[in-house]
Amino acid sequence: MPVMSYIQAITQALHEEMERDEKVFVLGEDVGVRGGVFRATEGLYEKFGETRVLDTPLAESAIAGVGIGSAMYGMRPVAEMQFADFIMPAVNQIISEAAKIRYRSNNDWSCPITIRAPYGGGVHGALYHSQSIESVFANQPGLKIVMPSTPYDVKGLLKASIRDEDPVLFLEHKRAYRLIKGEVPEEDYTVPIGKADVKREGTDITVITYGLCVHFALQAAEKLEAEGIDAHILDLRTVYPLDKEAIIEAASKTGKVLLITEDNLEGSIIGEVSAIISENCLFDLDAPIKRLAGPDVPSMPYAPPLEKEFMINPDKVEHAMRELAEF
Amino acid sequence: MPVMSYIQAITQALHEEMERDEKVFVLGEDVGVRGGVFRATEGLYEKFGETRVLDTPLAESAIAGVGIGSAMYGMRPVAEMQFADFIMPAVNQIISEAAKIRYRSNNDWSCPITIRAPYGGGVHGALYHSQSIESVFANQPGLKIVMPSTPYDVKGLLKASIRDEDPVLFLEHKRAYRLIKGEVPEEDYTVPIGKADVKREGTDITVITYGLCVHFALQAAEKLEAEGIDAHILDLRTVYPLDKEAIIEAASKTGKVLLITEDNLEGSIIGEVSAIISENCLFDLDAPIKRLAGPDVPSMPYAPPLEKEFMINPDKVEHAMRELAEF
Amino acid sequence: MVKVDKLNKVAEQRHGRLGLTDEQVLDMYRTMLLARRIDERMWLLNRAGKIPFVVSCQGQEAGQVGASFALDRQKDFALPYYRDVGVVLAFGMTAKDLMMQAYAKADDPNSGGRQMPGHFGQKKNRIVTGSSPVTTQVPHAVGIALGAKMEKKDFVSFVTFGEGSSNQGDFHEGANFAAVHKLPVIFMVENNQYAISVPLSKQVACEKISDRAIGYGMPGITVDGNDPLAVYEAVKDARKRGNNGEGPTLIEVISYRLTPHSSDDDDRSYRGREEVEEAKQKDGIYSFADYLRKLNILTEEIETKMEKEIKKIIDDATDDAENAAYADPKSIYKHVYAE
Amino acid sequence: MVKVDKLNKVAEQRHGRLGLTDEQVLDMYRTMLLARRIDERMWLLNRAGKIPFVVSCQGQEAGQVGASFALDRQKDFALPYYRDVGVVLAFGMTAKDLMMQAYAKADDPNSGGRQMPGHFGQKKNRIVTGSSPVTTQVPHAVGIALGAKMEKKDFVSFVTFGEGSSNQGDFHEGANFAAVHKLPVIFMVENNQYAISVPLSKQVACEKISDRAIGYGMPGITVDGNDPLAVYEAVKDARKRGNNGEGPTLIEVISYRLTPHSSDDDDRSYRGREEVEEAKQKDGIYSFADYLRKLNILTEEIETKMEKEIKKIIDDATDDAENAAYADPKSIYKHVYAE
Ligand SMILES: Cc1ncc(C[n+]2csc(CCOP(=O)(O)OP(=O)(O)O)c2C)c(N)n1
Ligand SMILES: Cc1ncc(C[n+]2csc(CCOP(=O)(O)OP(=O)(O)O)c2C)c(N)n1
Ligand SMILES: [Mg+2]
Ligand SMILES: [Mg+2]
Repeated sequence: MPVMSYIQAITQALHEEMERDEKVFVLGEDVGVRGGVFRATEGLYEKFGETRVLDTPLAESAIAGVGIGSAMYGMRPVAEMQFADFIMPAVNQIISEAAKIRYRSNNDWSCPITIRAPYGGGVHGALYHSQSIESVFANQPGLKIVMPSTPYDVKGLLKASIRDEDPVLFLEHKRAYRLIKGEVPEEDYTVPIGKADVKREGTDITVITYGLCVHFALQAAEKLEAEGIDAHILDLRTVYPLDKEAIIEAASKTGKVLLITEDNLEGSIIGEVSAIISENCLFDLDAPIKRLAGPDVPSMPYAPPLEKEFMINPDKVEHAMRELAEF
Repeated sequence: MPVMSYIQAITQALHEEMERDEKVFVLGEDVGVRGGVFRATEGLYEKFGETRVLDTPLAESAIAGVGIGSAMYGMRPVAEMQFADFIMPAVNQIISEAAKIRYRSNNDWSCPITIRAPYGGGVHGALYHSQSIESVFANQPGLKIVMPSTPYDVKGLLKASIRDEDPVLFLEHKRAYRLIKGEVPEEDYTVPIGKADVKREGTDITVITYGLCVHFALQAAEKLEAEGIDAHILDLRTVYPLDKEAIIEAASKTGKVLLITEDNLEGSIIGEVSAIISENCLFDLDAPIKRLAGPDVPSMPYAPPLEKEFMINPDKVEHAMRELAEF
Repeated sequence: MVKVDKLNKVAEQRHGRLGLTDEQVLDMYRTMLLARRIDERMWLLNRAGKIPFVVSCQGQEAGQVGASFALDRQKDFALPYYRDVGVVLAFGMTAKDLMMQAYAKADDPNSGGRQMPGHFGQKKNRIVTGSSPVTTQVPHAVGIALGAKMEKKDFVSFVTFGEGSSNQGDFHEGANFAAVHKLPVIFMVENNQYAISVPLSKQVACEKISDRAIGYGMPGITVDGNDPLAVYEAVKDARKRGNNGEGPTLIEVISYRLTPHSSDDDDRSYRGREEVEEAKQKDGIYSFADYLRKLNILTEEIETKMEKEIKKIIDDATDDAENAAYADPKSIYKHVYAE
Repeated sequence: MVKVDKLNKVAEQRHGRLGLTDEQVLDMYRTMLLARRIDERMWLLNRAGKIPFVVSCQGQEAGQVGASFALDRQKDFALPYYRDVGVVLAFGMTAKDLMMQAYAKADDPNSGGRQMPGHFGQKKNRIVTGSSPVTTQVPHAVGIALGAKMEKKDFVSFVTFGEGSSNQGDFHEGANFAAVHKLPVIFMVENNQYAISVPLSKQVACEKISDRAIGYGMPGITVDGNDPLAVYEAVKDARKRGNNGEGPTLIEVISYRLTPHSSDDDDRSYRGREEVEEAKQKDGIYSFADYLRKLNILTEEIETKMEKEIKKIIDDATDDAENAAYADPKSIYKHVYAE
């Protein structure tokens, strides 16, 4: 299988979906001639032309709203928010509109839009180019939120999102773009939205996380193996709605659970994961449900030592995993 | 002590704060001559004139954003969102701006704004006049979210919010406006933001909730008392940042915890409450942490029987409390 | 006789010149009247405690119907706002549909009783589902027009909203997007002078809402909303431009909100009765009836019959809706996602 | 000699007529040049791997400085956007402050190293803290002007943003609010023809961004951003109107972004070199220098001295910043709320 980077998997998925279905199109700021500020849409403009790869005015509510309108009409828009931090002006369109169109019309209308946005820190992007924004949207029935960690999942989930009959917020970890590489099959495939994935089987402790932190946990698990600590790692992949069965199964398996997010701790989606566990398998637990997250400060600062203090990294993860194992 | 309604406590708090400090002013849609669509600002226009009681154009991002600018300058704006559901166009101003101004400027600037919004269901308001919107904002360090349940708390917390040096989202349960009455002292007082309050002492089960559901729980507790079930009821009052100590204390006290919110279950703020409990006092628990919430559908429908199916009510609460006590 | 004939000719030139037959203008009038009578009935039902909520079209029917008749109602997409009873009737919604909505019954085609009255949507008639937060439909209309452009279809999308709502960011962003991409959208502002209690002078400082068009590089026009033919003409022109690839148009239609904002409002606290009475004198339904009467298109006989028919339709619709079932409470768990 | 004198007089009338002394225009030039030289140094430092990021003012200094000098820099509030090095220097920020910011050191007055370069804020100079999401500062400026009106103070608030950013809803909502309430705000669009890679023609379809003013009922004017005196005059007029209770003004300043969008951008993929070269010929710094030279206000001697002084200031600032400390990592937990 060919090996490619996380961002290449995105570009390829877009390319193939646009070839497969001419209702699929891309819109956003600088997605055309420039191929996106991260180059996620590179080559699409040249291949599919400016009617299917639209450079929009600088207006996120319109990017979402026009996308939503086109989706109601029957197109398959893939809207790009240049940075997830800049999705905020589009919240009304996403929460009040996209998420509620099917429900409010009693299934008469629907809104199959995919909204892509690069999120996450560790790129010296400071407060407004580093945020995790999923929790703003992770309480909106009608919406799905996908946050893949590997190129394989990226490609399969992006295709599934584009083909999905409902709105999907597809969040890409921007630090993973070029850092994370992996095997991706040549043939067409999708990965089901709503299903978590065991990224490592283990028996001593359970780590539940998503995005870049999956890789931190996998690295830490390698190290801890030498110490005789065998970690079970569940990658949520879809953070809304959560895969309850998979969470309960993973938590029950070892009885010791560590939840990790790069987001600020309080109100992050791992609170919900914790609640699911203690509602459903409390008596299987041998230790308090531990959480590792960013601190409760607005977002990570720019200065490198300050950013480092904020960001989750393999060392912090390893430390937390060892502590839990030793509980 | 005089008895007044929940909404009268709001009007009185606004009135007194405007009298106390001439930097305090009110802005929003129809807050002037009309006195607000719910009459929360009744009489203020007549008393303080149109420069301090501003009818704004129909534009929530500007209501928030202009308020924020005036707060940075040194005023004490109290901005009204006509319905909490319509706060969505202002999310960017609230999350990207208000919440981050102090932090991003390293304490050079600050933003003492209060944003009031009526939320909650049970008023035949359908999808867009019934929502609980706190979870959209309950992951934003720099912001505080207050959701009082009684006229006493309303008045004391609204005054505290206006006097607070940081942005406060003040959410008022619109069904409580005229339904809930209570004693309110004549003299000036505040209630501290960030502190939960035990609304009933008990020994058998702990109920943690906020807003209108506090009253449902109190009613149910009365009934259950006859059956020998003694409920401890904690009113969160501030849902962000949460009062961890009070939560841990209340949960530990009985070892059986029921969390209630009117919001959709998944991703609601009670998930965080649950996570705090199982992180800090898991071994004090005698039962799984139970949650009672609205179903995971976009919001409550308009037709009365459908709305009823969605809404939390005293019966549902009583049932859940009994079930937990019997665990 | 000669005199009448002459008058007839002079007057006829107005709708005839616009390419409208006598039958069509009578149909326009009937649709306006139906909208008004339904609305009036809603208030009665509300005051009788039968339905919890009404939000009115009264005073805006002429503009709504004039505009709709200028569209291709077999092709074009309508994105109405909550007052557009005239638009949705013209696009094929029935009195019964509207009563089902008012009573929030399962057979409400808009939402099956999930949404409040005035939240229209009916796919078979290309009436696009709407919500409560104002102006969100503006970018949707642009997106639908983008679909037309991408798929090389010759429909336009027609979106309406109040003048107060034209101050929302979504109006600006949507209008600009449509203009840059030259999309076939007709933006129609129904300027009824109030946003709930806020008069026009506290909403905007511009002379005309249509003055905003130049800032997007599109034509802007202001027309009398009590004159359905003037609105018809403006929308017809705009539709032609849209179809020709010349992009969007902003049309401001001046009217007056004859009722309180909704059944929950009391407008006496913020506007004088004289002002309302004065506006009632200019009611487009009456002046259009006059026009048709002068042309002998609307005879006494036709009028009586029309009123009777409309009454019967509304009576039947009301009965049907009153006797219809609510949706099953358990149905609230349905249609969150595709099933 | 006579010839020179004549030229001198004719030319002098320009700034003299505007009430500017020779000293003041020289100060304007010095500020423009300082902004440019700082920016150039930033790029060198970036390419040398010393600082991670630059976002440039190059091509916009003339407009920025011309505007700032028309304000009362002891009273007025500035809400600059990320390119406004010229504005913040004029308002009292120093080269050292800017270097501290570029190096993200604890002594950065804007944010103590928390924010990226170009995110200005310094309360003592009434430079209001800004963020990355564009255009959010527009309603803030309106709110500050509301403060002026409520407290009967005679300052104005001055806010800038790119032409691309004028397509955000916050521009529309803020402008309309200011106009309705007749607030002393100066909205200055720095139209540099690009929003990252998107050329003006794909951002808007209007002829001038200032055409948007009429839709808010405020004056709108377009001026040459390479001519600091023209911008000075426009802002001076706008300030007078604001102070007189006549409300806000929209000023569009036409310039060209001479550098790529930022140090992370490569503009060769979306615009030709000839276009950039052509724009460089019109650089306002050079033409203003010419003007001052012709008037003998800028002599060779002054120029040499000025460049030398500026170089020294920047060298020192760079050294200071390079040797300064980062904030304590544990400081990230501070200032979330008032302490
Ligand atoms: C975003 C948003 N804010 C507030 C409201 C509450 N609201 C409903 S209608 C209305 C006034 C609308 O005025 P206008 O646009 O002029 O329409 P009209 O009702 O006059 O036809 C307001 C403030 C809303 N529905 N949506
Ligand atoms: C809300 C938001 N969306 C996207 C961005 C990313 N972004 C930064 S600058 C920029 C272009 C701005 O163009 P313009 O307003 O013309 O200013 P210029 O950079 O040309 O001076 C974009 C898209 C942002 N900062 N904020
Ligand atoms: Mg109106
Ligand atoms: Mg630009």
